[in-house]
Amino acid sequence: MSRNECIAMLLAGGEGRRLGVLTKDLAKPAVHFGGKYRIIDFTLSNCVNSGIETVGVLTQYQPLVLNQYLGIGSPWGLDRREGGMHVLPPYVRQKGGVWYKGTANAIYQNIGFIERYEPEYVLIISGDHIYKMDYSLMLEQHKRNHADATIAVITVPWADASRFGILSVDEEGRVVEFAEKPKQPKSNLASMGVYIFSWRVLKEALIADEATSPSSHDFGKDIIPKLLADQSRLYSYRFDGYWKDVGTIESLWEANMDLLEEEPSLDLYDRDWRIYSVNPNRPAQYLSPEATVLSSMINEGSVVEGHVNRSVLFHGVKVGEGSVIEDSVIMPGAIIGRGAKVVRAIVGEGAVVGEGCQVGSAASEEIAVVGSGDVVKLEKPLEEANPI
Amino acid sequence: MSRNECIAMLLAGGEGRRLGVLTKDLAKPAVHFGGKYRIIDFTLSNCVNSGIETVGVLTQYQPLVLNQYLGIGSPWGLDRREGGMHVLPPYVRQKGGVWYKGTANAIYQNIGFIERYEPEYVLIISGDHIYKMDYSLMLEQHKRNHADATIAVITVPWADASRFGILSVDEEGRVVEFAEKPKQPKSNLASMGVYIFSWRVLKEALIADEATSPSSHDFGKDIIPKLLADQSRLYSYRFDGYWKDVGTIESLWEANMDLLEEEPSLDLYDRDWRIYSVNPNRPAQYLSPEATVLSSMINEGSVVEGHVNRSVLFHGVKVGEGSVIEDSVIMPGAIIGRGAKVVRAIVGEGAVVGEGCQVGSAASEEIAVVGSGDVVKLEKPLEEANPI
Amino acid sequence: MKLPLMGVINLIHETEEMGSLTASRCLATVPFAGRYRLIDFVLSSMVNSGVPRVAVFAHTKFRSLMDHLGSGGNWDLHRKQNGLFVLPPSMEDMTDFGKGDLYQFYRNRDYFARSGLEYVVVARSHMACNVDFAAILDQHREKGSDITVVCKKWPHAQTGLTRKVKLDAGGRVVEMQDHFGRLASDLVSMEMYIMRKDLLMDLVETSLAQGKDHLVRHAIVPRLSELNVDAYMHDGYLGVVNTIPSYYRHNMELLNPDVWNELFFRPGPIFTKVKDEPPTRYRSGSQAIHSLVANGCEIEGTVENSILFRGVKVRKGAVVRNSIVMQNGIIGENGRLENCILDKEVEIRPQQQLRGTSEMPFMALKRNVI
Amino acid sequence: MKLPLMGVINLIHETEEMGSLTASRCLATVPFAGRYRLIDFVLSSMVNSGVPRVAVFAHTKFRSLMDHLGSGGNWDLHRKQNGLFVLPPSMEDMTDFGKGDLYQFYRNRDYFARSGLEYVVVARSHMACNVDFAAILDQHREKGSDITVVCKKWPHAQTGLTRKVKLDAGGRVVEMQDHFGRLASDLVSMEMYIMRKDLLMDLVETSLAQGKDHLVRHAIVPRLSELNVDAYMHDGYLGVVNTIPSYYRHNMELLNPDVWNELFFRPGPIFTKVKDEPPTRYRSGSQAIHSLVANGCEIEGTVENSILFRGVKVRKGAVVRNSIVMQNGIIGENGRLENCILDKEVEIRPQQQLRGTSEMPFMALKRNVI
Repeated sequence: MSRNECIAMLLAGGEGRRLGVLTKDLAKPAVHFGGKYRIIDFTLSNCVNSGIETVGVLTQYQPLVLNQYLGIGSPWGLDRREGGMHVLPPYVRQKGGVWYKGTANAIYQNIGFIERYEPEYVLIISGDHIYKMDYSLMLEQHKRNHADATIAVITVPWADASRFGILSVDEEGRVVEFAEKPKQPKSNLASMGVYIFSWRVLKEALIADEATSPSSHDFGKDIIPKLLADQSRLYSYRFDGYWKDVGTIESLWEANMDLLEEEPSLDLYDRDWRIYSVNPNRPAQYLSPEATVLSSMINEGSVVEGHVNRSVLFHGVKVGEGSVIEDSVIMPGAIIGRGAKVVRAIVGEGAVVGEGCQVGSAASEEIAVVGSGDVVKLEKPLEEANPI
Repeated sequence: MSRNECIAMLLAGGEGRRLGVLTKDLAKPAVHFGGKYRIIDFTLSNCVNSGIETVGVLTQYQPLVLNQYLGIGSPWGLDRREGGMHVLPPYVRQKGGVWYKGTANAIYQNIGFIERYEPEYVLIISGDHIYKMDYSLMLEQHKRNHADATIAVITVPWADASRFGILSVDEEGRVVEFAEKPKQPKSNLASMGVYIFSWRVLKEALIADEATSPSSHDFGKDIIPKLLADQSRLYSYRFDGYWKDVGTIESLWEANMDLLEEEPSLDLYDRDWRIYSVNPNRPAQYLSPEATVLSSMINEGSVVEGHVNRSVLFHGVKVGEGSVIEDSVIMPGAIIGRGAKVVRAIVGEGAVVGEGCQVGSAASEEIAVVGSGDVVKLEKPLEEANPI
Repeated sequence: MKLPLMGVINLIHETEEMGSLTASRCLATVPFAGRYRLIDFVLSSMVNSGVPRVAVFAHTKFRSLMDHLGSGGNWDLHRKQNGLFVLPPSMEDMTDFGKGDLYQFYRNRDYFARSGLEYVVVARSHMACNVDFAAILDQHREKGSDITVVCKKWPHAQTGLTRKVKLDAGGRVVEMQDHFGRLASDLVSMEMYIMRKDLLMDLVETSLAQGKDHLVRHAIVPRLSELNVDAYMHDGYLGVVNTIPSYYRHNMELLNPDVWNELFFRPGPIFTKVKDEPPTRYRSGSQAIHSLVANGCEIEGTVENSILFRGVKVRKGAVVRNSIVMQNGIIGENGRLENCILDKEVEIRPQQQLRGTSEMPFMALKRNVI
Repeated sequence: MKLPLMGVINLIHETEEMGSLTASRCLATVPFAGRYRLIDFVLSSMVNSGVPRVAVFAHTKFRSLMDHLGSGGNWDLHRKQNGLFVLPPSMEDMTDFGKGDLYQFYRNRDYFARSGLEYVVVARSHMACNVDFAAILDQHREKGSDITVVCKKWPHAQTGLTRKVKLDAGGRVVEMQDHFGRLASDLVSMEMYIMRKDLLMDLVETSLAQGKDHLVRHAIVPRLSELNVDAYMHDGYLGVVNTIPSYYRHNMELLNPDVWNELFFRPGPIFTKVKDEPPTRYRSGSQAIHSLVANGCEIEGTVENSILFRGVKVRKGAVVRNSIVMQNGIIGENGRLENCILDKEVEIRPQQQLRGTSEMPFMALKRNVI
């Protein structure tokens, strides 16, 4: 195996419970986003665009769709002869099988994989977040600081701070305090869950943590506090771009809507930092003579015969005549029947909203959700309900 | 997903305990064989050559090397847009994770995968066996018989029969009795662990078996006896080619030696039934002016400066000056030092037999084994022990 | 299912009047329908039908072809056995370029001999259609034909150049004439010919020995009375794309959703080289109707009855009507296009107005700024 | 590590006297060393050094080249960005074939412009060597050279055709002559030229404008006094393979294990197109010494001082000595070869005896039965 200065370990085992029906048969990193992508495309593309071409993807929950999606990494250019992308599910050893017990334990169980590449640094990221980030700049700073670990941080509104891991740093950016979801946050610098470790330090910490009981074997709850207690050189790396944890229906919807702003802070059209994805093989989208489309994003293979406003349509979506879609996200292959109305909603992959049905409403606080493959229909078909 | 008449499910979770140090970090299907191959190459190549291009590979034990080896199936031409090869490790569902409990349970847990392809027939095979077989002929017979299940059988010596699943069949080949490892075998027709099921029948049987307690959830122990008891149409399919379960050191060694016969019954040189494999990128093998090579197979990138007789050398093996290798199998990258002697032995991947050392002997019953990466050396270096 | 049929997509003797669209590319790689190249249709049809081995007889200007096809992975033709083979003329002999297609078959006789497949279909790249070769081969075998020609009823006056065909009552081809011929018939050849491999090689060698070098004109047409040449009637959509009016017309026909569905999905999907483009973005103020729009576009203006390829930008106030805009075209603010075809990477300056007719659209050359 | 360097493997103006070995293939794809093609060496060197983008300027007889290179996956050059590009001459203009390499650079100026890489190395396919371009680029930048020429000390009379080079005390190139020149020097050019991309494009345009069309002869040699052209000394093995004696000699040199190790492993491994061949089988009675043997061979006879390519069969009693046998050759029972080069798929009949000399080996044409 060749020597790699820095390799990435991508945690993709998340179940994404709060995404409900959207993650029933799907790991969270495989959830659709942005008209074409799955969430994990962003971190994988970040790796490639940052020049990191060895990526271990740790899977555990419902990995079937995710595995098939990832393949050997060709869509991201990660099908390399050496390095490249490797999917790392939990497995059975001579002493028996052990599921991943926490984020740190997942990495611990794959120390053997990491050591094959003899890296100096290991980047730990999660497949749950939407952002574009050049990890090579973070690595440069890590090296300049002679840091043991560098944690990417972002400024969050004070009101939200208690939902995050919060760091206090000195004027040089060195971490002086870390609190996981503090009730009284002392700072509004939140950890993005993006870490660069010097491998020597991380390996020691993982081995020590594994021997510790009780431990939740988690980076935020165990590894970082322990390193801090040991006076290790922990630094923060400030990131000021777009970053979003799309862990809830609300935030998934919001992140999609963010793309529709006049000047979205997450630019998908930047040719120098492409987000790679598995490309569905579909014809160009068709807009009928009656269609209207405003402030929206639409992907290949869709057919629009109705009215679409401030919405994101994935590939292969059908929007029937006279239907109205507003402030909504319509996932791949979903069908919106004639005269249907979808407002402030997420319609899952392959779902059907029957003729004349209404999903969601502008007045509602909540985002309506139609689960993947679900069918919404009127008690009576439209023809009978509203005879022409 | 497209419709497939027959898809294959390949059981590759075997630990191969009896292969000892050779399967320490390796699933049995990933064990090296025949100078170039890994055991699983044979079943994968059989599938492709039989026209079966959708293969689920069920992994569980130490799958890291196996996963990396399999990739997305390109070496076997199984990287297809639809179907192709899919690695299926156990995973965590909403109700928690379950390891595969037996061969039948492994298939049961992947009913969802199978149903995506809507197959009429499912071929169940194991990645532990060395043989070349055209499954399409077996499928034809299965269809002609309107069978519920067809079991490939091979005639074994009566003395060995009690080590196998033994079938008694009537004159039409229909199975009338099945006994797993019977003490008093009634026949010498042994099951090869190659089954074709009509999927409808198998699915029912799997669901019924899953609900049965106690059950070892195994094809040979549970599914086949149950179907037989239910008067299902079980037929045998006679195979008379080479077939070997390389489950022990002895049989692995033997199977390699079988390749060196004047007319080996397993022909690796048949261009119409190629055995595909991941090709190591190494230069042509080099034989020095002092080398002698007789009745042996040698792979790319090896350097032979000693004497090789009735042996199989994998890629990148170095055979030092004056050394002797007889009746042995030398796995990839192993180094045999100057003046060393290796007789009736298997030398594992990357192992080193130091200068002047001896491994194995012609007189010994047992096959000597040097574990992968192990180093055998003299107490004192050869120069000191035998000053020139 | 794998068919015992190998495909040849023959780019030699392409009849075309495509003007600047084929100035730097061969007919096979003319962009079509928003994200495809012409060759995608016959190639995808072959793949979907189970044709396991496809040769492309490249002729001239095939760099774009090599770039587009790569190793065939996008069509699932990167295979251990069989797969895709691009066979250019041999460069050592310049006179090869002037020679007919039969020479190319002859030069590649090893290629044909090596394959164990029993039948060959020789096709062309400029038929926009979605064809099931399995059904054609079935008819060929059932009827015991020597050669089967895929034909299409074509009752209207058409814009593309096609060979006309006349059948007898039993569906046998009794006459076939080039597009400039005077044969009165409402049936045209889709230039797909199925026959046994040994018959093809026999025709190749016999005809060359007689000093003839053109497969259809010299080897098939003169043998219509001697061989059983039968027609297979294609039901689905057909676009014959080898003139500028036919290019324009058949693009525009895709704005009929029935045609769109038929051409792109039935019997199978059409594959092409994938590109990593984001979805298309419609901004506030955009007005896009009755159009086909590929990925990666940004629409701020008005688009009507038009085909936009990948990455096209229509700026504020711009109007694109009855036009075809290829990859990465930019229509500047308040620009106005009517009946135009813009080749790749054309930039239209703000306020600029361009207008052609549907018979003779305004043609803009690749990478021009107008 | 990715270098800011793009590679060009230039197959235009190949100087070669390879006889039948290049009758149906270009020099770049002449089989070498048991399982490689000549181009593998420079291509693998580029890949191992971190050159992310490689163009091959194909010229004539490049079908074997396309087949060998495919989409570049075997060299890890199937990439989303950059990767491998085979650029043939444009077929629309036959006169292109007669034009110099500077025209090809000019025609492909877009290709160069599109890449953000700062430096270009222009190399050839016939140097059997294993080179670290990162070290060469380092020297180029440290010395502030305009052009760096990779050179090799070459004290003996040699069999290949090389350009000779003379340096001043500081390592600057002061003279360079074609192989037929009379310059007395023990230094030869390995035909690898590194320079900034903008300097290359400048040389291309300036020279073409002056009516010159040959990169080394017309653009570099006349500017030796005006530009800083420095030599980089290559320490490792070099085989210059462009004549039959040099082909024979450099194959045979690989029977020296030091050369074998140096060429194939240092600094990186040499990649080639993979084939699914089983290991080689030595039967009882075989006698094989001092030879290089590729996979898939079956040896029943005697092999000495020879190079066997993949799938060669040496039958009982046959003797192969001081010979090179390419892919799938068959030496019948009791056949005898001495100082022979058999092209691919040659069959030697039983009892047949063939013999050449090391200066002029017996050459057997592809697919012959002798």
